[in-house]
Amino acid sequence: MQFLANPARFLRIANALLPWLALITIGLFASGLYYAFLASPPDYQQGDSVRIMYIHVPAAWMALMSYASLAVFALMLLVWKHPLADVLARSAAPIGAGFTLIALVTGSLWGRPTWGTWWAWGDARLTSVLVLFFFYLGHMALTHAFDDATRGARAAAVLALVGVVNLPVVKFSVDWWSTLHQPASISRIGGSAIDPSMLTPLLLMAGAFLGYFLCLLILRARAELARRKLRVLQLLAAERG
Amino acid sequence: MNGFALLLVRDLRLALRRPADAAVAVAFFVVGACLFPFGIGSESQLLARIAPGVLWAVALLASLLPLERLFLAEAEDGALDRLALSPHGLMSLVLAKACAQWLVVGLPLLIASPLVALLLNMDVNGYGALLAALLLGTPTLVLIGTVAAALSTGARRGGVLLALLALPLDLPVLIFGAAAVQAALVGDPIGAYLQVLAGLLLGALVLTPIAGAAALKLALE
Amino acid sequence: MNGFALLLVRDLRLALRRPADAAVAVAFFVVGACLFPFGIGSESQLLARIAPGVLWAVALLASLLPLERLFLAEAEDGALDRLALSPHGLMSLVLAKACAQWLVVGLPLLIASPLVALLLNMDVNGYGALLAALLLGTPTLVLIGTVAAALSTGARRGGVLLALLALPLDLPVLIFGAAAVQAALVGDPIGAYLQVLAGLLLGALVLTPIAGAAALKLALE
Amino acid sequence: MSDFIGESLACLRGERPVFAGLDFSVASGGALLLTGANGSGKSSLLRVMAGLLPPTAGQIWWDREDLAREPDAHHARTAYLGHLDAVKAALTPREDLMFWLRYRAPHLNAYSGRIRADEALAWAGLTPLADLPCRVLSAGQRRRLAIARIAFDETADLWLLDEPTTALDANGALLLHDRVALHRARGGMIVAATHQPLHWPDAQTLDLDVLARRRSDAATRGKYFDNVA
Amino acid sequence: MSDFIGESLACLRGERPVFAGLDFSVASGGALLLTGANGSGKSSLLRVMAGLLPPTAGQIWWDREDLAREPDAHHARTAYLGHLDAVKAALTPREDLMFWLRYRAPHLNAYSGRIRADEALAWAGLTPLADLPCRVLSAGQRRRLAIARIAFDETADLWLLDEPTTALDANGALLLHDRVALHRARGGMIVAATHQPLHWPDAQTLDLDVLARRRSDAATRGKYFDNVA
Ligand code: HEM
Ligand SMILES: Nc1ncnc2c1ncn2[C@@H]1O[C@H](COP(=O)(O)OP(=O)(O)OP(=O)(O)O)[C@@H](O)[C@H]1O
Ligand SMILES: Nc1ncnc2c1ncn2[C@@H]1O[C@H](COP(=O)(O)OP(=O)(O)OP(=O)(O)O)[C@@H](O)[C@H]1O
Ligand SMILES: [Mg+2]
Ligand SMILES: [Mg+2]
Repeated sequence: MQFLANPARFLRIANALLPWLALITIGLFASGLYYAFLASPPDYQQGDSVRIMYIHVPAAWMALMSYASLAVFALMLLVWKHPLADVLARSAAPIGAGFTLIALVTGSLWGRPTWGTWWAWGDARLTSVLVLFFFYLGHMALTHAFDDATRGARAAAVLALVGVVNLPVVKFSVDWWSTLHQPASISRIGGSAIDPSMLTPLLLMAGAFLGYFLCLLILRARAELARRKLRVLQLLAAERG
Repeated sequence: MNGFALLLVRDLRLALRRPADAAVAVAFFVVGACLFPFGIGSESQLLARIAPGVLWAVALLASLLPLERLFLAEAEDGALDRLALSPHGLMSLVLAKACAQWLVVGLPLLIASPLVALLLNMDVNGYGALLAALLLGTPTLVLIGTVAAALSTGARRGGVLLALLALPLDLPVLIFGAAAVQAALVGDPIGAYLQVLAGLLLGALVLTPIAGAAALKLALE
Repeated sequence: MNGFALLLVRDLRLALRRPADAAVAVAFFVVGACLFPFGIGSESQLLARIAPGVLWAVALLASLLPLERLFLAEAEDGALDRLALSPHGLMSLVLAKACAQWLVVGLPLLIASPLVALLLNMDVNGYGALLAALLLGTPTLVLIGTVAAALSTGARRGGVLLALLALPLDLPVLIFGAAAVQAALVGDPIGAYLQVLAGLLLGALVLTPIAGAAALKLALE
Repeated sequence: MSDFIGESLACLRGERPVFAGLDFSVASGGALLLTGANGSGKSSLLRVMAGLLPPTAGQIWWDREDLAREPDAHHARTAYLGHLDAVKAALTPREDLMFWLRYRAPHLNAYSGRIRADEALAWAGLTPLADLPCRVLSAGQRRRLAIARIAFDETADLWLLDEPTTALDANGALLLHDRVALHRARGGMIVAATHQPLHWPDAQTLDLDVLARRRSDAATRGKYFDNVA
Repeated sequence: MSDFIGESLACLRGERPVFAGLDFSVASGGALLLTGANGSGKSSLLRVMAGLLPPTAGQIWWDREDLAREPDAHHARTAYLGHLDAVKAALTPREDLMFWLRYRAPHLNAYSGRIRADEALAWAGLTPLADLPCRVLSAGQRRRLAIARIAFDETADLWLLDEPTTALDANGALLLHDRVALHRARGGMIVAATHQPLHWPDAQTLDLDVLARRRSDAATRGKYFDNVA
């Protein structure tokens, strides 16, 4: 971790990585979408609406994953004072919020045909994901709420760590309370209970989402670093008069 | 440029320097509205019934919260004294502040309101009435809040006092605003309600500068 | 006397020097709850149904309002620096602030809640559960709000940001609190709900000083 | 040639008498220094002179025109520097100056206002910081900004300065000194409260401690009580 | 005999370098005056010394103990006077002093704290105002109150004073002078930022302007830049 502490080195590695990552992501998306919408069977109960799953489930996983990464960045910032943690957290939060929004929208689109309702307020899974979305919003608001950027980053890091309590609630709400939402069938201990013809596109799409997340993260971090450099140059120029 | 325009530009600049600010007021609107379904439970039938009331109540609170520092921030850093010592007078100061506040907070609320209505399961045929009523109602809320902010600046008590002063005055707006949406939902005509809201807005526009300037004068001493 | 007690006494004195403050928070609670009969129309059947949810939602918002200046007032006049430079550490500071806040705002809310329940037509057999749930829930709301206040100290638009940060964390309290009252109204046992509320309170008591102190340290620089 | 005169002014703050029976007069080009111990009423007197705080007794005239009759005209010609600097953290020094200069002088447009602001920034030594947010300014830099607003405001005939050299370094105090001389040469008036010697030529001094002693006379006290009860 | 030493300290504020390569040392009974133009970094250095602002580079030692390791102990022995006075409008000066004296010195009980507070009030000349709310205090009276909290705090070994004579009249400055001498005679240390001459005997002076010139060296600049990009 410490060897990435120098922003210049991080940029070198990230720049080298980015084209390959982008290629892999495009490939995964292409094959995943092909299997998901053309080469996989419709569900015997749900018909074609099951295809929402190939967006919904990876998006939901990524929503959780992004938040976990946000928490790791927060630890890096507060405990290890890693100079890149701030940049990464700032870059990851909006992406995670986007995934959460996708999970919410696709879930609610899916809920209409399967449960007969767009949204159920009493459902623990649904509401805890909404709370997750609020945490992302709070994180973004806090990051930008201070005149001093470093202060915003640290305050947001404290919030990110506090919000971790919500992650297990999202994950296990289906087991702890009776919900409309179905319990884990793929990512559960003791093997998956899903047909391979559905599992393949799902995993491909999950990989594509992950690659997409990493590409965006690198792009945003790169832009943020450039912005910083520009600010320092402006400040130095200002000082020289 | 006259004092009104200069102040408006300055306040907008202060607000827009951080676009996050307006976003945060809207976020409070959305999140605050979600509280009620959480508390009440998920019977969508019930929710839809109370949606207009909840929407208006939360819009009111969201528009109140950021008002607190409208004049207090100017008083605390000494800017209010200097704004008063100018050729422009306190009335244009009050109006400029209210305008900037509506542009920064009221307008985004208006834009976000369909989303909240959706979250609350409101019927689609109420949306038009909702937007019209909010368009007429939110400026009144902001104007009333501006007077309350001026009054509470003198008292240096801030937030809660402001709410207490503004709430009773806001009630008519709330009642007619919610009634307009309710009427639209059941298919009644809403013209009369909108007229009342427009009348309230006009009254607020006339009275706010006078009352606000008088209140600010107290805050100066 | 230790630092905690000294601070508590000072804060209570500051608050009680202006008894209006506590009164005003309660008034917001009452007036805010009254908005609903106005907004919804006073069909007592519907009102009674939504009473627990509305009560909790408004109590939550009322407890949020005065939190904004909890640390901001100290930071703005330079007292926070000096409070930090002491043998006591920031954790006792955070806890003392939260305690004072609960005594000044939470307790009066609790006392006023039967009145609001009455205004909302709530059935009498829910009153006991309401009081018990508020007794366990309001301290948690205040503790969470204290962390949010510490985080938003020095931010622009503190109040709205604070609300945005505290609301999602407050949701479980709201949900279980309202559910407890709802259960009591239909005659179900409420022990499980109260246990969850007590658990949340315990968790908040443990985490608040840590998170709050970390947040305050940032506000010092 | 205008003049600014106060007669038998009294001031109550929060029901406590601060001064009573105070007279002052400043002519065109004149400077009046208010001195006196802490709490003797210098800041209160400045606020009274600005028309921000109504005096409890007595009158103030500007060119024989009673101030209480024409408060707005007096506000337009008075520039006031208080203990606080009124600097907004999010605006840049240039924006701050442009706003205040134009707010006080409606004849300035965006272009001439900007030129004037740049002049003021250069004077205050803030040009290198002109486009940074004001939150980064140090105490003295803020004070310089607050003074620059007044020093480059041509509409103000009367400057009221409350301890202007607070937080200023030696160079800052010199800058102020020069600008004050210029303002007076143009026929402007200045009243300043101060604890530091300011060395302004031909400045009169009004010592509020002397007045305070007078106030504590039994006679004054009796008079004060007469007015109150 | 304790000593307080800083070595090659650097400070960044809002991404801007304020000072770098700064060394200082104060011994028991010593006084260090920070001078320098507006914006040279005096206030920032005081906050670094208080442990309120972590330095970007360098170390600070108290009796050879690294400050970063024991922040709480340092907080307990440091008294800090900033640009702001931290006076609550609703409390009375007596309540204010009793709270702050007891908050810093846990051994004081209500009775001894009150005696100490009365002593401090008499010293500051605030006894007549002791039971009025602080909002009626003038700028100088507030400053006196803020100084009294430190001047009568026996637990503080290190006083950090940011322009302590701001708003004080001549008498107030004298009072401070005496108290500073007493503190030093007891073995206490003082660091003060100032624009006014303070005339403290045997005080060392650290001029930040000299450092600023060093900072603008290309070498320093290059080093700073490496860390950022
Ligand atoms: C707005 C509503 C919805 C939200 C917020 C939501 C949220 C989530 C989340 C967060 C996950 C990941 C959980 C984990 O990793 O364990 C997930 C997984 C899943 N969701 Fe949803 N969901 C919604 C609606 C639906 C609907 C309507 C269906 C289908 C009937 C559905 C089917 C699934 C399936 C099959 C999984 C994968 C479970 C697994 O094996 O891990 N969801 N959802
Ligand atoms: N919070 C901050 N964020 C960014 N920069 C700051 C901040 N505070 C101060 N600075 C900058 O750091 C430099 C040093 O400021 P500091 O307040 O330490 O100066 P000072 O020597 O105390 O000046 P003065 O004599 O005016 O009080 C200044 O140029 C200022 O612009
Ligand atoms: N808002 C107020 N309400 C009541 N009394 C006040 C108020 N402001 C000041 N006073 C009192 O009026 C007296 C004069 O205060 P003022 O601020 O005018 O003094 P000053 O001469 O400016 O003192 P300093 O040199 O300390 O700035 C003081 O004794 C003060 O206690
Ligand atoms: Mg004064
Ligand atoms: Mg300074």
